Amino acid sequence: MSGTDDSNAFVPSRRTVLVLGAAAASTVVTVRPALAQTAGSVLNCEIPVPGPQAGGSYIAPDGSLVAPGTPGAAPPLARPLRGEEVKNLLRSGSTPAGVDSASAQAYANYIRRLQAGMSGFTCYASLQMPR
Amino acid sequence: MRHELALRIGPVAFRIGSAWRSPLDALARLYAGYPAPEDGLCDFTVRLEPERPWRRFIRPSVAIRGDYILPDAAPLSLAHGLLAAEMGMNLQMALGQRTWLLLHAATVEKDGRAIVMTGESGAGKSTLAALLGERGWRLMGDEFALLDIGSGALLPFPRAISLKNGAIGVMEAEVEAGRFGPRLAGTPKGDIRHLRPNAEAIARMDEGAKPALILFPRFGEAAAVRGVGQAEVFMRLTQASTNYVALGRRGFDALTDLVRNVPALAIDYPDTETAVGLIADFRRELAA
Amino acid sequence: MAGPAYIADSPGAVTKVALDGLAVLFHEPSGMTHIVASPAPEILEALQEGPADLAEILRRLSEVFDVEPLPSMGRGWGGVDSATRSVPAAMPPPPQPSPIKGEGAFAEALAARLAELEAAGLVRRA
Amino acid sequence: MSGAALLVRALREPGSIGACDWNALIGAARAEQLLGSLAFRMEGQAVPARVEAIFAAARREAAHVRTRALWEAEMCRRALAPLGIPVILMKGTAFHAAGLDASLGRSVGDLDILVPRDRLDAVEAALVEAGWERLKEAGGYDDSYYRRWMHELPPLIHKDRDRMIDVHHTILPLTARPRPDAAALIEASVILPGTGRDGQVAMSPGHGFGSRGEPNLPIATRSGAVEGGQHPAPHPLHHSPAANGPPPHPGEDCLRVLAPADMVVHAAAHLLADGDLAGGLRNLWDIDRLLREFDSPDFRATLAARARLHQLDGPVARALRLSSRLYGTPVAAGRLTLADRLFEARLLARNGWGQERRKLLRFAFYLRGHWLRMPPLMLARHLWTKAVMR
Repeated sequence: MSGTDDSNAFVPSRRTVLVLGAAAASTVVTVRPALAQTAGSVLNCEIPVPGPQAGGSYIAPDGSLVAPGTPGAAPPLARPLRGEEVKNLLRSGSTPAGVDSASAQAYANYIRRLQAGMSGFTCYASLQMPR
Repeated sequence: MRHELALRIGPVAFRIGSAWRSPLDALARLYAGYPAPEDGLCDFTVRLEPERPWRRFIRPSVAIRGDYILPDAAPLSLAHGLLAAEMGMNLQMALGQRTWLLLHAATVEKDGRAIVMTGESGAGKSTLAALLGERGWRLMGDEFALLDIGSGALLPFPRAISLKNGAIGVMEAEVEAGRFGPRLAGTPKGDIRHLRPNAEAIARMDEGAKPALILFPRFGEAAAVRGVGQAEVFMRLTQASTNYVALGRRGFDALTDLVRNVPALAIDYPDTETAVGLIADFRRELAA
Repeated sequence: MAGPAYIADSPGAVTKVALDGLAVLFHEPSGMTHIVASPAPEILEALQEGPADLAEILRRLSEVFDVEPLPSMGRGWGGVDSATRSVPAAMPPPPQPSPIKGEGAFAEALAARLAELEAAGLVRRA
Repeated sequence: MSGAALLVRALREPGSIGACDWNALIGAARAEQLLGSLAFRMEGQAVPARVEAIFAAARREAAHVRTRALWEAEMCRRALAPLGIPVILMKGTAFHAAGLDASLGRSVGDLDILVPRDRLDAVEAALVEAGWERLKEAGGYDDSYYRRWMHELPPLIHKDRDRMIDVHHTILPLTARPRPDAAALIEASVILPGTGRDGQVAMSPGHGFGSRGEPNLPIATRSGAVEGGQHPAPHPLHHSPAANGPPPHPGEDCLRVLAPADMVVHAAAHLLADGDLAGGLRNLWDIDRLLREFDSPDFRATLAARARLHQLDGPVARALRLSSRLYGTPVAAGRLTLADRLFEARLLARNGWGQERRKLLRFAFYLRGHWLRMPPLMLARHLWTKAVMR
């Protein structure tokens, strides 16, 4: 494709079929600041589960925070998870040392729900490809 | 700060301050032969300091701080202080670099043509660049490529190469012992040993090169080469750049120019020697 | 089909570079880069004539293209040059062909595209 | 000289900086979020090449910062336009949107807006509808604390743009002793022309902001008249709030900023009546720039009256004294008190490596920050709950 003739790139010279696409499809991807690839070189990170703001809360299987002692919920982790442990947990489901698999799923879901500004978010973001 | 050291690597100057002496001693040995910044003027400040005041003495732990800081960063043990200094410099570049478009990529050059190799960690680009740097190519950098926005040239940033686990043995067989830093066992990323680039890479650290090929190497697969479409290259390079968004329009112009003017290939390789052979073939084709 | 009318930025606000059938847009007012696939660039183009609601956008597109709500069997994702396009890894997979056709399908598909463009800030309500 | 003191001297008198510890100056400026402002102040001064490159990059980045800040404001405007309420930009975004001198190189983090308190729920719902998400756990202690006692909603963050918005309904926590008149703030606010439905282009970069940042964005007063704002004519924001017209137009879809005197009152409240003075040098720099730009006999009288109205005459007077002391702001501010000297020392507690110094003093101001926000019993309960949660 010629790189310079941009202005006419989408003006067809003959009638072309234009497909609008399914409602759930996506045709716009926005470039976001990316730290993921460099994270290994810049950051040795940890994620507390849960963050200090919610210390003592239990973590429900869906990752939400619930009152201490809620049946079926996982207790808070005594130590933060290291970046490598989080990566393995999220990518292959392998459980961190000393954690049963049901709790590990709850912790994984908690981490997936982290948002910017919450403790552990930059660590989580650095382990992911940009959304 | 109690101890400090200034270093210039290509166009970027750092000052590193530390509460302890040992990380800076290790850094000075590793970067022997590098120039000092002119008049001591530095672009970035790195600080290695105790997380809490008493942690300078009791179970010393090195927090990585500086001009730019990430929350959630965990401290390293003092035994890994050299790694902390290296990560501190990387962190300043990743978060604070606003002059050049920064790509997370290794770069080697021959006859004025540069090959940019990028990919996720573990793709083997560091090892590949280190080995090419000993086999007749000039190593421009194993971690960050700096794209000059006006000229489209790549600038060298020949930091010490960070070798991990298996790559350490590969390079120990290739390079004299005096260019290695200490072996750092049991870091959060496994075993790490730093390697000082050779004398040519350091002597020519102010000499840029035109990008001639963008490579997306992937280690551990049967040898294969495929072309990569421009849109995919653009997307992958924005994901490899920490400052693309912050550079605004200038970043857009520089990156679209690069993508339209430089061919790109993805290569799979089962071992480093195979990749070195493939890259030698590319070079002949580019020269032809 | 009365509904909200949409406006796109003036051409000077967006720099477009075509790469392999996709377009990379630099949007000056936001400083953001968007990678867009068909039919997003065509919709933005159609809005250059002025504000328009869904029906009017569809009419403008139909003047230039044979508009279909969903890809027919055997056709790739999107309409323009789909045969030669390489889809980047980070783009979503092509939508599955569906038997739904008719007015509603056009409106639904176009509304989804406009919602994406609006969320990205590339079009706004008039 | 501490890094912060060197930074203050460079900002006040750029020409006085000859051979200095440039590394310390830049380190302190980055740590205080003032590198952009410093880079504009030092423009045209003879500085070493590497330093000039750092300043040039900072000036370029400032343009991008401005674009992102104004874009966030515009996306917020689009989300809230259907509500037809006055939406008032505050702090950094407001300085940029109004093209004020204070915006030169000014960093902007969160978007701060002020809206009528009785529309908070509708505002929050509209923002959530447009892609902003709650940061704090809904119904948790922090969330409830915010809703009951704070002057703002719990922070929201946009899911795609990763930017935070602070939605205020007044300028101090409800627990603080001064009670600013939020209705008067809104009543006196000034419309930014070109921010309505069809005027988005006016918010784009390059408009209202010359290469040296002369404010040239015409500002309409509430009555809707657009007044000439070309430099060097007096800035239209100089009009006293009393000159404004009828109450907010129903169906309004444009953005506003606070009236000039209220802007200064808010900046002083933010610096001195709330929080622990961390990053205070930048907030004080805002005050210096605003005072210099707005200064006139009328303005001084209006500022005094508005400070009294909002029960913030003490903080405003102290802000003037500190600004005059540190940045040489030409205002009749009076002598520094003993307490002022503690504030000065707190503001300058940063060395040339960017590290904070004077731990005890900073801790004292941390306690003061909480003290200002809360009655003693409530403070004890708050700190207790926070400590137990840790």
